[in-house]
Amino acid sequence: MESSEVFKLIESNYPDALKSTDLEGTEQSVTIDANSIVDVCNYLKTESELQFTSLMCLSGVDYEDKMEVVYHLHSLLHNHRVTLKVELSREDPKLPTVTTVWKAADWHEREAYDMYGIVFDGHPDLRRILLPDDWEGFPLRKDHVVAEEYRGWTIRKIKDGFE
Amino acid sequence: MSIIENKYRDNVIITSVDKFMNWARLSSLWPITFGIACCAIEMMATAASRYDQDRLGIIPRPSPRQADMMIVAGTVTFKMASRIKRLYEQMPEPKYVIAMGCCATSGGPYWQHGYHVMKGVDQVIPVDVYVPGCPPRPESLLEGFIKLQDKIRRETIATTKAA
Amino acid sequence: MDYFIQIVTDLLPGLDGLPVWLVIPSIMFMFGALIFTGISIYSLIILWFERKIAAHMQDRLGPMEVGGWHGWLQTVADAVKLLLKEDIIPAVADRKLFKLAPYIVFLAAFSVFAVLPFSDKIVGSELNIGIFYILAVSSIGVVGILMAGWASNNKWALFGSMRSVAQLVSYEIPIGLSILVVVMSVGSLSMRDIVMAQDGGIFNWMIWQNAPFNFIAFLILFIAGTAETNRVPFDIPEAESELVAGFHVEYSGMRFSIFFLAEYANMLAVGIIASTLFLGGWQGITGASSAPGIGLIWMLLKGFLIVLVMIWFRWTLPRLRVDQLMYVCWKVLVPISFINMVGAGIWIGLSS
Amino acid sequence: MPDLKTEEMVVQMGPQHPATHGVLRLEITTDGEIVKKIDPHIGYLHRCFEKHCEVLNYHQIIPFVDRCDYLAAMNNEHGYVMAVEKLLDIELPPRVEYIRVIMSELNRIASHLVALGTFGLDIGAITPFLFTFRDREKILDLFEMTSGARLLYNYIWIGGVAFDLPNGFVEKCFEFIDYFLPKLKEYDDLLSYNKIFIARTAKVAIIPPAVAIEWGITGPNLRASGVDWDLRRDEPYSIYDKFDWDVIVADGRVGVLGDSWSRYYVRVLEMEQSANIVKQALEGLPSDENVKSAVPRKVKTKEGSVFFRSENPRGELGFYIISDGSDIPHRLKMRSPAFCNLSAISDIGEGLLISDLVALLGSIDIVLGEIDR
Amino acid sequence: MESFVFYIFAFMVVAGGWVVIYSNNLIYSAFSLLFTFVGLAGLYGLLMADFIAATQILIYAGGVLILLLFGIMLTARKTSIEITQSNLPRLPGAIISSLIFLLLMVVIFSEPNWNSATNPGVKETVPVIGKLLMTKYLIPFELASILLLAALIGSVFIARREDS
Repeated sequence: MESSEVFKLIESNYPDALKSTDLEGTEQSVTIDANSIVDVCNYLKTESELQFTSLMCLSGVDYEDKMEVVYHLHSLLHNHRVTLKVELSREDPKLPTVTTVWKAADWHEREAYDMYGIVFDGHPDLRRILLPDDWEGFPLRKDHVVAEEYRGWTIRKIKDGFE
Repeated sequence: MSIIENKYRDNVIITSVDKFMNWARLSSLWPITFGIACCAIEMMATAASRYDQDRLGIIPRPSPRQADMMIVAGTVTFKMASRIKRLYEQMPEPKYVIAMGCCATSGGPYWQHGYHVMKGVDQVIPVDVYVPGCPPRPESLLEGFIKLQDKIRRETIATTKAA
Repeated sequence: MDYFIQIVTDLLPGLDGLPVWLVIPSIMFMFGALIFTGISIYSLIILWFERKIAAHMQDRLGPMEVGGWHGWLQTVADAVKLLLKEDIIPAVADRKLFKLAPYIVFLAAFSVFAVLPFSDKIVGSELNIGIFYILAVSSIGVVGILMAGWASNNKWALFGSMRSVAQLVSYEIPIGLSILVVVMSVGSLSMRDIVMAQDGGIFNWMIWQNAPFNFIAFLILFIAGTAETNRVPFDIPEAESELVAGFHVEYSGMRFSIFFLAEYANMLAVGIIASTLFLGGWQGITGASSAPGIGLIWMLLKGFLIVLVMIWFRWTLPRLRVDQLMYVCWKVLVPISFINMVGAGIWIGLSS
Repeated sequence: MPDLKTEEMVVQMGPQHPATHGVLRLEITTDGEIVKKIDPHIGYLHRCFEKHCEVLNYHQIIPFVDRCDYLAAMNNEHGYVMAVEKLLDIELPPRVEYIRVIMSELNRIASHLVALGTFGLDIGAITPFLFTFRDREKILDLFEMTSGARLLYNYIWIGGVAFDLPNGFVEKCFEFIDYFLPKLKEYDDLLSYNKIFIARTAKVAIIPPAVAIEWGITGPNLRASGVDWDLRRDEPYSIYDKFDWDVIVADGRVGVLGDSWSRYYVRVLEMEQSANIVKQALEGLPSDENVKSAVPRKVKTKEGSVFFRSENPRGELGFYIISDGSDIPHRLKMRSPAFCNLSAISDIGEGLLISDLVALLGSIDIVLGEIDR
Repeated sequence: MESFVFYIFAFMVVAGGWVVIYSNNLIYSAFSLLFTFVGLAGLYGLLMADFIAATQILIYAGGVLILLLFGIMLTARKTSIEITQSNLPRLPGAIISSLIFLLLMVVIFSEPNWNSATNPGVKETVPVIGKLLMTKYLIPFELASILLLAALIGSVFIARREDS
């Protein structure tokens, strides 16, 4: 099934959830309201025509003015894929977790939290995954400034005149 | 270093004892099986059939207590640094460290933007031999072993002379 | 022992004047020292052999540099280095037990050699319960291993020692049962009698008698002996990939080398016991020789051969899991050796 | 004695532990030898890959992609380069595609060889490890011939490859295939059908297909669970549809579907298929062409995003690239297969013995560089 | 020389026993039992009871002691090596043990034929023991084995009941 048909199905079933569709660019995607992402995902996974059984990828993205969480879904049975997006505010990025839908989301969401500080409500174990627990800041945010040192060790070691 | 160092002045007997002890130490350097990143694969290749580090009497030991040297094979991150320090402290004297690869030497390709990469393992533990390369070929590592052996050959248990 | 005493008194005629209570213990001590040196030298040689054999099985060369010709001094260098290492006692360990444990393990391995007949004359003590003594003494080592694992205060070490003890205690049973087969056919527990009963060439060796019971007993003894020495495929107490290094994970330097020595001493002991019981002991293929040195050479050769097979195992096979190990012992080896023993008894009863 | 309680014990496995294949740390709660709970801690090798992608241009990223999965650098490069090419719409000369496929498949064999060897090491067999490394060296020789490097190649470029195949490569490669295929029998004899090995791995740490899909497990691990899915066939990229080969799906030959032995043996059979593909690619290799004719001097992408997956030795490697039109990606997310495969371990590993946990870890074949990135 | 060896073994037994009773660390107590057992085996050996000596080591050091240590390690906190014990009921213990001691003394000295014999020399004891066990002491021997079997089955039963 083509992505556009999936988008139509979502639109007919969850008219409030759908915020916008992008059919033009290199990748077709649909933007979903943060509050209804779990419902939409549940629908996409269980609907017999769609059966998006696997969550391929969950990425956090930081645009200077907003945050985004991108879900790439895939159905092994029907061999089709779809891209969902959720837009969040930069100040308070928060959305419900989809770990209840796909267990695979567990570590992906922890990683997004680790790198961007996106909070997934209801995640069973939301803590840093790659960086140490006492690390400060979210390094993949565009405005992140790398600290001078960590636990007394120098992080940046840039000599004069070398950049 | 160990029990008898720095207690005697240099003399003929000490020199021959030195020779014997150093011979034993340099002939049986047991590294701790501890690979971190890409270099670990080349370290394994050095132990494997073609390069066969066993020719020099080098066999890996899994426990730091029974090891003589540590090959820091790969990128040292801040999360890992304290572990490396602890492993180093668990090893019995005399102990040696080979920093294998550019990452362990200076941070390597992650030197500039690696916010979580330690710029050289020598910030945490003293290093005896640096082996450059990304990753170093097994031949380089073998050369590193030989350099370390040369270094051990010059050791003495006599009181260090005023330099 | 008497033979040894005689040699020493012949060599040192002045000893006659000294009181007996001084002379005999010191000669005993000398004999012990001799055995100890022998075990150490043997361990160095067999270690070097093992590394060379392993290397050649794996398309490598093994030690080549140390000492010139094929790295023949490699293991000497290893030993010297281990003795020179810092002796670490972890801060959280139980110091007394931690220090004591390796000695107990080695003591158990070493005291077995007191009764092993290296040849017609070279034997520490000709106990008339020799083989039973070996069974008894070797069980002390278990306590040492448990002590080591506990005192290290390291979880991997504790796991290792628990596994090791369970393994050693279990595998003593098939060993005992398969020894019984030999004891029944000889009618004596004495090592000397057992060897003498196999007089007269290779076809009189115990392994061929009571067919097929003795042969099965030999196989069981060999398998269980491999397990008793913690060798692959039964090396779960020091499973490198699971428990790092098992019960001796916290030991360094000399204490570690004592564990090492004990392991190789145990291997040699198993080899010598198996060849004494089944392969004619110090007797050659054509029968016993009157020259004293020949017996020793035959004995070591046979022991060495069995150790070599153990080494071959190690570099070929994967390792078993802890429950499979118990399964092999209790559900395979013990029933087979029990049936084997009963069968041998009936056979002996019928044929006599 | 129903209320006799046994004490649970927390054991730290790693970061320095022979079975963790690098710097993984597992905090396991055990009851005796039985694992009750696993809490994996990763990130000990977090080398800020995605941050580097946001400051380096598309060409410069290739060496960093190499270093993510250092056992299958060619496959990683191939995947990344194809993702960028999709963004750029580049038409490739056929010879380039053939060379890329040859390299990827050779690297797949090399990677599987390491997986096999280290898995044997985990089970306690030392010699197979040295045998697989011996054969792997022969592949590394081929790579060294072409790219000059043994492990991290920087060979596949956007729009082409760095160098054309050197003289004599084709013959040497055929030679290798002829040498390698009989060796598979040797592994079977030494390890695969060894009684102890089967006892240790068959019916151990079973991953049912539903669980595998739920956790996003891909690659040989998924096929070992009986799911017939291979990107090279089902979403053909590059020129994989031109070759005649089979997707290996486990059949639970000695144990059940999805056990450690299946995961191991799928890799053995996959090596055979890869060798087949290499052979066909060598036979169909188009004659001399300029392999750099399509390499862009400066990568100018249009605005937009692309998500591209390729079949890595460890599973599906995905690259999600968001471009803002400059020569530096705005965001590059790498969906690393081992990351997803490993995330299932706390689910699957519960109730296993410690020895079985080691077998599980070895059989899912993780590379920490890729997990931590 | 024999008395010298005797004193060594006797010292091992007594010192081991002393540590068993007076050590605050339960593990020390258990491990020092090893010395007691080995010393006792040595004493048996001096009495020319070589079979009993070997059995003593095999059963007590290799079996009972290991069981004891396992019991302590598995029931106590595994994560700490300090397991303490207190020896509070000292007075009753002293009374009971002195009573037993007295009883033993009475038995020993009331035995009429208590003569010191000369060293009988090394004799093979195993056939004699075997014959006695199969003839004169057959019933006690069999009873003991049945008792052990019953204990074994009982313990297996108790351990298995947990599952059902």
